[in-house]
Amino acid sequence: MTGEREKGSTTMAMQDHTGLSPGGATATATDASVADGADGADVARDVRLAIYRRQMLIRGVEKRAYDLFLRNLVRGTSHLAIGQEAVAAGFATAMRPDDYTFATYRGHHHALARGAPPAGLLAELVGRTNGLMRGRGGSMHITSVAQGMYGSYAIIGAHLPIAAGAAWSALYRRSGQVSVCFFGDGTTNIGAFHEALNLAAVWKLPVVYVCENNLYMEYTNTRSVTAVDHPAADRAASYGLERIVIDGNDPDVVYTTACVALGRARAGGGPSLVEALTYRHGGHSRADPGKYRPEEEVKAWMTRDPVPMYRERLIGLGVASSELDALDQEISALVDQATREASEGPEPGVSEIERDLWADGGASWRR
Amino acid sequence: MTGEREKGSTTMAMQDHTGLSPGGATATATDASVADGADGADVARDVRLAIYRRQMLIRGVEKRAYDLFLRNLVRGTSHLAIGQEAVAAGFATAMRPDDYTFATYRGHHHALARGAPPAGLLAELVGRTNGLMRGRGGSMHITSVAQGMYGSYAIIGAHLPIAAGAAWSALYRRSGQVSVCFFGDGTTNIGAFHEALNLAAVWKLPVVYVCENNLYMEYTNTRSVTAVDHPAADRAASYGLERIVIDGNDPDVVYTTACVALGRARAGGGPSLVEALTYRHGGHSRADPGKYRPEEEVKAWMTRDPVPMYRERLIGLGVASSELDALDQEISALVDQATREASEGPEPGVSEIERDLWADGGASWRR
Amino acid sequence: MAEVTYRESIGYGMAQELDRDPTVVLVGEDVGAAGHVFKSTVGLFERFGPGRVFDTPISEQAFVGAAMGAAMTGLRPIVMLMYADFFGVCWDTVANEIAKTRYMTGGQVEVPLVIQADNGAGLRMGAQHSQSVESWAMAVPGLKVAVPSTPVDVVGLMAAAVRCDDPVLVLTHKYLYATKGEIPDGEIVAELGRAVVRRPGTSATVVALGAMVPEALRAAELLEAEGVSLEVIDLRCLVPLDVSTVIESVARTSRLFTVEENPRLCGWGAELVSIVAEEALWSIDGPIVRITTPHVPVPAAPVLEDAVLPRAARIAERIRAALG
Amino acid sequence: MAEVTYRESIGYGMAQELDRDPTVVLVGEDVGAAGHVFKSTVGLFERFGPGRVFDTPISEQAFVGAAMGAAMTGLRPIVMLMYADFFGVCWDTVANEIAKTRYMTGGQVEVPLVIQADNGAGLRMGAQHSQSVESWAMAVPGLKVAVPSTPVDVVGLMAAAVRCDDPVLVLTHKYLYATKGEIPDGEIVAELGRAVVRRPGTSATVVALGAMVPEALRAAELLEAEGVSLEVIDLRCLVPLDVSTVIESVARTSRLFTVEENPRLCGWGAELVSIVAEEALWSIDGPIVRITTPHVPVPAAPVLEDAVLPRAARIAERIRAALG
Ligand SMILES: Cc1ncc(C[n+]2csc(CCOP(=O)(O)OP(=O)(O)O)c2C)c(N)n1
Ligand SMILES: Cc1ncc(C[n+]2csc(CCOP(=O)(O)OP(=O)(O)O)c2C)c(N)n1
Ligand SMILES: [Mg+2]
Ligand SMILES: [Mg+2]
Repeated sequence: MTGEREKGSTTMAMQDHTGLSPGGATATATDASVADGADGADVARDVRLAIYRRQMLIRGVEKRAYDLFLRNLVRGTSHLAIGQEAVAAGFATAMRPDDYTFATYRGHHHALARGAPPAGLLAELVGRTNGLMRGRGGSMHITSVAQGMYGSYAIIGAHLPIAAGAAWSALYRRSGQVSVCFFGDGTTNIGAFHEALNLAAVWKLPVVYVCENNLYMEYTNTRSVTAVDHPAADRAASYGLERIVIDGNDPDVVYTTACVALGRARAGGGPSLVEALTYRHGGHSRADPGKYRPEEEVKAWMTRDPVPMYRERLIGLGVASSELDALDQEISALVDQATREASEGPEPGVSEIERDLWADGGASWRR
Repeated sequence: MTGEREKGSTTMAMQDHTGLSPGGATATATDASVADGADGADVARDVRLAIYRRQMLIRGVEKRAYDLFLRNLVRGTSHLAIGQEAVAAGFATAMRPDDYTFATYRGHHHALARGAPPAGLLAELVGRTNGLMRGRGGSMHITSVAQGMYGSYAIIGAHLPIAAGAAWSALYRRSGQVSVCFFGDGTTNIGAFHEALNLAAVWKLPVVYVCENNLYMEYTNTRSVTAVDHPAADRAASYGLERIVIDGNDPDVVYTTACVALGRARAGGGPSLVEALTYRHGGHSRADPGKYRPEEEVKAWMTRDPVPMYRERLIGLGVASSELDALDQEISALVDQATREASEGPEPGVSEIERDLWADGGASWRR
Repeated sequence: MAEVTYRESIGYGMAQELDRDPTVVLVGEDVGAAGHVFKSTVGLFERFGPGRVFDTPISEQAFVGAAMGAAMTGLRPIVMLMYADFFGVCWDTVANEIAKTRYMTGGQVEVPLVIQADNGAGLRMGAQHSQSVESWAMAVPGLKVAVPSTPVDVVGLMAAAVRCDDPVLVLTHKYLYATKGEIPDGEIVAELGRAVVRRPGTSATVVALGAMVPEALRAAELLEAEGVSLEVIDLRCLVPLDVSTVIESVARTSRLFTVEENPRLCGWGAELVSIVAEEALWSIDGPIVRITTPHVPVPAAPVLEDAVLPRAARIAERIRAALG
Repeated sequence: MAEVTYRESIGYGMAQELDRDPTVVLVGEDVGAAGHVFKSTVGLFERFGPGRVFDTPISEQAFVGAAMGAAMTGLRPIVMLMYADFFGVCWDTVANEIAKTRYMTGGQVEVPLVIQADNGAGLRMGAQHSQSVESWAMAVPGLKVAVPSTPVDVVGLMAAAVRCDDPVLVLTHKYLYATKGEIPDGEIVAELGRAVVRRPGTSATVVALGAMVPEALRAAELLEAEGVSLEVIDLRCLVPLDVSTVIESVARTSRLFTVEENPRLCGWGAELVSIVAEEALWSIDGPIVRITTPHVPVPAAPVLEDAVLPRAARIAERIRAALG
């Protein structure tokens, strides 16, 4: 195998912008035995702080993104993950720096959790050249290969096979990498879900499929158009997989589940399908007030907001609130700094248009 | 609803070319209670004779089709159902004349079982104007709307949603019709399978999905690329459906299963998914000698050939062999006659090319 | 007479047909109580109820395929696909099944359905939610394609599509959704395959479609001041294609320009230019120029998106240079 | 030097690349022990083993998508899609994902994969197994498209495709599978985007592709007797498109014909004609004529299929009439 083609198969090049030292938590993460009960009881303190930090960072950046909409600086659409931080934080903390993440248009949280630079993310949202994709992709396509964030995909289902392919490549290269693929409850009814799960199972691929079940597709309750109660887990048997439903708002549970699934994948045990129950606090996308949701449901879930819940837990476990306050302030400064960098980025020049369609850097289709 | 649009919703126009009087068997077929045990024990004598006749007709026409290949009169490809007669005969005998059949490129048996004219079928194979589709479609697209044969589809999976749509239409029109959709084991891994089953379940559509599990896709054993042992039945739970695996070479079992599923659909009980185990005697298509199959496997299945097996059963049940002989001869004459008609049909004229692309009868794309 | 937005005209046109013909049903994601992602069906669910308006799972193959099966057996479904980019996930159903079935079955089966999709760019949606895919459909025999540029044409072409016994794609352009237009009282039905001269002129013929029609008209205004008189034709349908209106115009102006939002290669403009180059070459008195999006995906950043799309200034500039 | 059939050349070309580069893998339905439905990979499984040659379930979205993911992360998959019509079931993957990802990600991600498919008509396979879909791909920015007409070009273009860091569709034409050609010893690598003049001539330029190349050459022979000297260009690739070879030829002959198997509307011929009508109009001395399949699905009956496809006699007749 030629070295230059081994994209992402080396951890050297990884630059993590979460502010966490990569590998700190990973030591635990790769030890699958830790998490066998998947009840989150045994998570180490430094892991918990890493998770906390990731959650706070996501919440901070997503709220900032929302402010930028309101100020009409983010055009187009945007799908925030406020309320769904625990899934991203729990998984990313358990992943190896060179593992792959594949996400949907609702993908900011996963990019941030993997360590993608917040300034680059915000700059992408406001369409600047210092955006992660130079302004070319926008909110729905956040990609940051340097941190293993292999993209956000805006057509429902499309990335499930692609994630399987990254896992296939990892297996082929014996790199020990795992591919983790996040998607929504509504996505379980599209054909690509079925095809990808079957292929992953048959080829025993090191891929973890994670359904973030936030109960809704766009404005429709997924249960009303799905034949089973648990859109992902109740289908696991179709692929010879274990049925796994977890509390997606409890980052410790997510983390320990992730450790097991990642460990199994790395050990040659093949794919997993995890259904994580969670909730988005806002509407589907920027324009949506989310009125179709019963008030009680929203209320009930708001009391289970993973961010304050986790803070309480850490304090209960003896972490000083001053330590968390310091972290919060650090993150808040980081978000402000990222916002500044983003808004100071240059608008892309028109020459950008004919760039990077092809490997030669250009976009010519003729000779 | 305007009368002229109620295609296929009336039984008046149905012309059955099986030589059976439509409705004879149907009286039993619509009585779901008959078949509750699905063991075939209670099938009435006239029903059995109808099944026998259908099996013989299919076998006769398919063998003739094979002869026509060998004589190089059928060009292109062709996928025979020799060995799979019981599924078609059992189902068609249980169906109401106005029910819908949707099949794959391996669809001759279903067309014949529903009563499509054998001459029209053979003429289509040899590309004549008296072909069912005027020579336009060929072997893989046999369609005969007059008998409820709503088409044969050559792209894997495509017809499963279409069959759901016919069921949706039947439900909308409150016509009491059921849509029956046949497909292979290999088809269970494509996305359209998953999408159609979920939609059918959610909308409680009167559709019966029948997987003819003949163990192989083209030249690959389906089990080797499928995550579960029973490619259809082991996935029924994903759609909230009952797990049903039957002996697809026992037409009585097929018939009684069909009665239950059709009865459920007509009673508003929604879709069923039936996995019928069967075997094709030949290769996948005309060119394939089927060498990839273990000799023992082929032998074992040949001893379970539904055609002689059923004859034995009928004789065991007291049907005079002379009665069956007479039937056989009648069918054999019918097949000869069909062959003559087919080969005497005119070759299509070039004017056929620009016909029937549009409802106005023509193919013009401009003005 | 009512003034409605282009966005509202979509539901307006559907309501007219749902009202008229009980075999018409409406189906798609969030088309029911939610009133569609673009709010184009607001009120239809309340008016026609769950027996006529069907919400679906995210399963384009399933519901487009189901619409086909329903159309084969007595209904006239209107499918709302949402973003036109989603033709990708059901392209087999559209291109291989819906388009070919009547022909393949020797005319036995008909598929009278309508697929409406939200086509085109301009809303900063990025490469997977901004495509103009009308030429994908035009390249497949068996599909009719309507692309209205005004609210009244949305209503009229929707009616024509629903009443047509062939499958018709109605591609509404989401950049136009906020624009407004008058809709006369009474039943509105247009004819498929009739282009319209939106502005008569003598210097050159400019053929445009969908959201490019207002851009071409603005370009014509810009050039008017310079004494250049553009005839602007709104094609309205790609199949059937109103070749005669274009050729008749070119015979008078002797120059032809197309304004296409689709990426450069193999668009409808290429087809039209080729027809003229075969059938009316001697009418032509100078290079035939297609003004298109460059052959790249649609970028997300506003400045980039604005730069790739043909806009009045670029259109005017290109025509000026060519006539120069 | 070996004489191989076009069918064999597919596996021959793949073997050369599998041999050379361990990151190359082969994937598709029945590509392993079965040697592919068209027997084009016979022997590869035996030679390279199950670690390099992967059989798949019938799940085009899954395995084309997986190939994309693998290409993004260090492999160079060759996907065998089988019939080109099956692009329908994975069109989203091809057109929305594979084609757009490099551009959308600002160049972060590359997708060096090859999709080989069995394209075209002539084998009496009916409408869903006979399509020529090269123009579908040409219309989507981000895909390269090669369409070889000879065994040596199959090998050379396959090699070029595998070595290219962009996604390339290699559309082999199944009507040619039984034809034979010489393959020189040693490594064979062609260049993407180079047309070749297969026969020089002076009366008119005829541009053809894939299975239409031999038909155009036969038509040229037919007309030679009548003193008409056709220059026949084999385009070989649609993207990149070798415009200069065509324009240079037209500058000499002043007449242009295209011979396309695809249905009439929006084919590659329309694109080529439009380019010439803009950039080389003054070279042209008479109507530009596209000879295509009529805009209908491919019918199954031999007499009908033969009648729709451009064959030498029809090509010659049409050119004769046009040159008049
Ligand atoms: C193939 C396709 N169909 C429809 C859409 C439009 N769409 C975008 S997001 C969405 C809802 C997805 O729901 P879910 O999978 O639950 O993810 P969530 O947004 O809740 O995270 C839909 C229908 C799409 N992008 N792609
Ligand atoms: C989308 C698609 N992929 C591949 C094929 C090629 N193909 C035709 S038949 C077949 C095997 C189907 O196997 P199965 O579903 O078991 O049906 P059987 O032929 O055994 O009746 C394949 C792969 C196709 N027609 N469509
Ligand atoms: Mg959701
Ligand atoms: Mg099979």
